[in-house]
Amino acid sequence: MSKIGAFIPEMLRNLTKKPATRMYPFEAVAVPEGYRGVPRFVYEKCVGCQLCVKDCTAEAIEIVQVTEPAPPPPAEGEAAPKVPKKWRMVLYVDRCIHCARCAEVCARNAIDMDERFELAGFDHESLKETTGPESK
Amino acid sequence: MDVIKVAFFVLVFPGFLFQFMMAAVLEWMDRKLYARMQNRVGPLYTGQGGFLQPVADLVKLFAKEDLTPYAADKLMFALMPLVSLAAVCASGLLVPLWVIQPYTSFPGDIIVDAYLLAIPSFALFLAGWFSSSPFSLIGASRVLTQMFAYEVPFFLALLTPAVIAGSWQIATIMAFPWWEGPWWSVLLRAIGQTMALGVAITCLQAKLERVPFDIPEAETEVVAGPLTEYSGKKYGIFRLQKNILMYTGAALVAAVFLPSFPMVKLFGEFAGPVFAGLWLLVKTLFVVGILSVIRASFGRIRIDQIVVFSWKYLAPLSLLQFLVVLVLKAQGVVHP
Amino acid sequence: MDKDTIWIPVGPQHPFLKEAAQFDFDIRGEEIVGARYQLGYNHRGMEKACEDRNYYQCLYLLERICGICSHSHTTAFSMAVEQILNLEVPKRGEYLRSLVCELERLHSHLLWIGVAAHEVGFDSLFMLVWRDREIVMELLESITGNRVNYAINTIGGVRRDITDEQRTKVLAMVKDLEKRMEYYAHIGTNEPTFVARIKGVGVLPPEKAKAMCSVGPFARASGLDLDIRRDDPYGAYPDLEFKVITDTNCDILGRVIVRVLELLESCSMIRQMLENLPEGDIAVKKVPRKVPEGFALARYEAPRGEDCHYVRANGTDKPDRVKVRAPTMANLEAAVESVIGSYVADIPIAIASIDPCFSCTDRTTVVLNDVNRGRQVMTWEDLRKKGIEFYRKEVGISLS
Amino acid sequence: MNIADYPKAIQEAFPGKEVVQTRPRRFWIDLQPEELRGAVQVVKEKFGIFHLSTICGEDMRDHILANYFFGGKVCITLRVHMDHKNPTVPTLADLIPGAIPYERELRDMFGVDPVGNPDPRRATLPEDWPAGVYPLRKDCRPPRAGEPWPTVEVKTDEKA
Repeated sequence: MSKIGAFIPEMLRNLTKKPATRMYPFEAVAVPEGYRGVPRFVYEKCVGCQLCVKDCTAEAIEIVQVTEPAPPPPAEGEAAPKVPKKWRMVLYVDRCIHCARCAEVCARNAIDMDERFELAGFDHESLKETTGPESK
Repeated sequence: MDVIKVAFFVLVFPGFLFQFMMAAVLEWMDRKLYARMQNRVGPLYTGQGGFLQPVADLVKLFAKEDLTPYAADKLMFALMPLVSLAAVCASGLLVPLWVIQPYTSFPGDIIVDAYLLAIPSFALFLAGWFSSSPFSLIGASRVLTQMFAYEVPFFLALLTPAVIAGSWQIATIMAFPWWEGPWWSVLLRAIGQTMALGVAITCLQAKLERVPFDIPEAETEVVAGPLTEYSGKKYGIFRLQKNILMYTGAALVAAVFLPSFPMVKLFGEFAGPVFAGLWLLVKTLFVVGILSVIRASFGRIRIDQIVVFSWKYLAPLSLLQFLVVLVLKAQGVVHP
Repeated sequence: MDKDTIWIPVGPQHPFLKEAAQFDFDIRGEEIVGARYQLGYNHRGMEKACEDRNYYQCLYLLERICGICSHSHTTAFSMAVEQILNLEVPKRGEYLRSLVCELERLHSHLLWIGVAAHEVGFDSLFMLVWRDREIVMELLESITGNRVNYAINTIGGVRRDITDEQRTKVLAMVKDLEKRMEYYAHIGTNEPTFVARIKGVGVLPPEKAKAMCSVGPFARASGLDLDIRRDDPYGAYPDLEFKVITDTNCDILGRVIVRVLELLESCSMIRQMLENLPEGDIAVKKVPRKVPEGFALARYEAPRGEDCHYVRANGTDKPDRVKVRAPTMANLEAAVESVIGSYVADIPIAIASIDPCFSCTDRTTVVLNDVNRGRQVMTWEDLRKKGIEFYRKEVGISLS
Repeated sequence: MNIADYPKAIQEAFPGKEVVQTRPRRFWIDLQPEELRGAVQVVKEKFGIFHLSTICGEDMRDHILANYFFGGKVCITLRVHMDHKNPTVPTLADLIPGAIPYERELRDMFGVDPVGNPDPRRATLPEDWPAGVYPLRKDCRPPRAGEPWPTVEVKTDEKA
C-alpha cells in the first residue's frame, strides 16, 4: 500500500549527514592500485618489434628509430662495433583509449601504464608525447 | 518630498531592490536545502557557501544572447516577462512588513494580492502561446489546466483567516488576537488554520511550478514548457519573477496563516515594527523550508492526476475548513 | 493526420534522451495516437571498422560500443572467437568474467533506477541511487583498472586476477548494498507520486512481447521467462544457483520490480562466485593471432537483455564479419508501440523503461558529400568561420 | 526436450538438408530464399522457438548470405543464400513482427530487399544517403585515417 511522504524521513535524515560530494578539482582524488593511465615507454628495453603499434586499436602509437650520426668507420682489420638500435615512441594521447593492450603485448615489458588521468589540452599537438633517447 | 518617499517605497524598500535581495536569499536557501537533502553540497563557490550563486546566475543569463523565434509574436514575446515581473513586484508591495504599511495597505488588499499572484500564470500561458513551438503550446495549455486546478482551493484557503479576523486587510488579519477566547475556541481555530495552511502551501507549490507540480515545465517531457523558446534577458526576467513570486507567495501565506504577535505593544513604537518585519521574514523562511522538503520528497505527477488530486482532495478539504470556520463564526466563538 | 493532431518531434536533441535518436509522436490533446522512431544518429561504423582490424583491436573497439554494458560486448565477442578457436577458458577466468558481469549488472540497474526516477521528476531518488552506484563503480575501478571501460577481457580469459583484499571488499560492499536496495525497492513500490506515474503505463502484454522478440528485464516484466544465463549457459552460470525474476504487471512498475529483484539476485550470485572461486589460471597461455576459418554466434545476457555477437573468421588475423545486436535494438520497437494510447507525460518514462542505449544500437555510417543536393560536409574550421562572419554581419559583434 | 535430443529432431524436421552443428547448442541450416518462410514455421511450431535474435547479413563475395538466428534453449540459424545482383528475401513481418527492424537494417546495409516489409523507411542510414551504396558490402570501403574523404556523385534516394 502506498504511503504519502514515504521519502520524507530519509530526506530529513540526510540534512544532518555529511554530503557525499567530493570537492574534486580542489582536492586530489587518489586512483586505485593498478589504474590504467597513459602508456609509459622504457626505451632502453624496446627492440622495435612494433607489436604494440599493430595491436593499438586507436592507432595512437608510433615507434620510430632514432637516427644517429653514423659511427666513425672502424679501423683496418677490426670488426665494426655493434651499435644497438634505439627507438623512440610517439604517443598521441588524444587518441589513446587506455586499454593497456600495448603493455600486455610487449614481450620486453618496455611499456607500462602510469597513473595520470587529468589529460586535456587545447589542441592535438599539445597531447603528443615523445619519449626516447635524445637524438644527437 | 512625497515623490521621493514613494519612489523609495516602490524601488528600494519594500519594493524592487528588497524583493530582489529576498529572491536571491530564498533561492540560495532553497537550493542549499534541496542539495543537502539529496546528500549533495549545492552551490558552493560564489560567495560564502555559494551565497551569491543566484545573483551570478542572473548576471550570466543577462549577458547571454537573446533570441526571438521567427514565428513568434514579437511584441507579446517581449512583453510577457515584464508583465509577470511587474505583477509579482506589485504583489510584494502589499505584504505588510511592518504592521500598517503606507500607500498600499487598504481594506481588501488580500483580494488584490491573490489576483496579482494569479497574473504570472496567465503571462506564462501567453508567453508559451505566442512563441509558437509545439513544446511551448503543450506547456501553455498545461499552465492553464493546472491553474484551474489550484486557484480555487488557494482562494478558499486564503479566505479562512480573513473570515476569522472579519477583515479583508492583511495587516488587520495579522493583528487579530488569536490567543484570546476560551481554549477550545483557540484550538478549533488553530485546526481550521492548519488545514488551510496545508492547502495553501500545496497550492503555492503548484503556483510556483515546482516538483511535484512542475508539470508545465517538466524538463524531461516538454523541454521547458512555455519557456522553451526563451533565452538570455527574457528568460532571466522570468527566472527572477519566479523567485520573487516565491518570496511574495510565501510571505503572504506566512503573514495570514502563521501566528503573529503584537510587536508594537511589546517593544514600543520604534522597535516594534522592526521586530514585526523580522518575525515575518522568519516565518517566510519557514514556509520556504517546507516548500523545499516537498520538492525533495516527491516525484512529478501527471496533468490529469493534479486535476483529480485538486478537485477530489484539495477543494473538498478547503471547503470543509471554510465550513468549520463559518459555523464557528455563526456560533459567535470566533470573536472573543 | 487530421487537424486536431499535433506532431511533436522528440529528439534528436531532447532533455530526456541521453543520446541522440529521433522519435515522432502524433498527439491529440495530451494523448498519443501515433509513434515512430528513427535511428542512425550514433552510427560510428564499428561493424565495418572491425573488418579492418585484428581481433585484439576489435576487442577494445567493441568495448567502446557502449559505456554501460562495455563488459557485455567484449565478453560476447571473445566468447564467439573462443568458439571458433576451440579454446577452453580456465574456470577461474570464467568466474572472474562473470563476477565483473554481475557487478556491471548492479551498476547498470542502479543507473536505470536513477534515470527512471529522473524521468518522472523524482530527482532525490535519482541522486541517492547514483550515490550508491558510485560504490560499485569504485569497486570495478579497483578490480579492473578503470571505471567504465573495464578492459578485463582478453581472448581466452581475463587479464587480471583478484586479490584477497579486493575479495573481502566486494563482499562487504555487497552486504551494504543489499540493505540499500531493499530500501529502494520499498520506495519504488510505495512512494505514491512515483507509483502513480509508473503503474499501468507503457503496458506491453505478454503476447506482444513475444511477437516483438523483446529481451531482458523488459520481456521478463511482461511475464516472458527468458534468460540466457539459464537457457544457454556460459561462464560461471552453470555452477550458480539463481532465480529468473519475472513479473506479470506488464507495465513500468513491473520493470522496476524486476530490476530491483535482479539486483538482489546479482548480489547473491556475486557472493556465491567469490566464496567458491576456483584456483588456477585466469587465461589461456598461448592464443594464436590468426583465427582459422569458421563462424560462431555468442549469446550473452547483458544487463539490458540478450546481446548477440556473430563472428566469421577467414583464416587471417582479421575477422571477415562482426555483427553486434544490442538489446535495445530488440526492445525499441515494442517500447515505442507501448506508448501509444498513454499521455505525453509518459513518453520519457515509457521509452526509458527499456533502458535504451542508442550507441549500442547504431553502429555504421560514413559521411559523404552529396554533390547532387549541393550539400557539403563542413569542417569545424569552416563552421567557426561562418559563425564569426554571421555575427559580424548580422549582429555587429566582432568575435575574431 | 533434452539438449541431446535436438540434433536428431532438427535433422528430422528439415529432411534433405544438411544440418551443421558447431556447438552442442548451435545448429546451422542452409536454405534458398523461397524455403525461408516454411522453415520459420517449422522452427516456431515444432521447437517452440519464437524468439528471433537478429538477422545478420554477410557479403560472401560471390553471393549474399542472411543468417536468421532463432534463439531458445538452442540456437537454430537459418542461412539464406541470395544472388549478388538482385538479392531478395520474403519478409517475416507477418510471422514475427519483431523482424521488421532487422529487415530494414538488412536492406540498408546490404541492399537485400525484404519483399513485403511494411516499413519502407531507412533504418539507420541518414536520409540523404546515396542510393545504391551499401556500407557493409565488401566493395564499400571506408577511408582510413589520413586518407581523404570520398566525394561520390550519385543521385540521392528521394523516396527515403
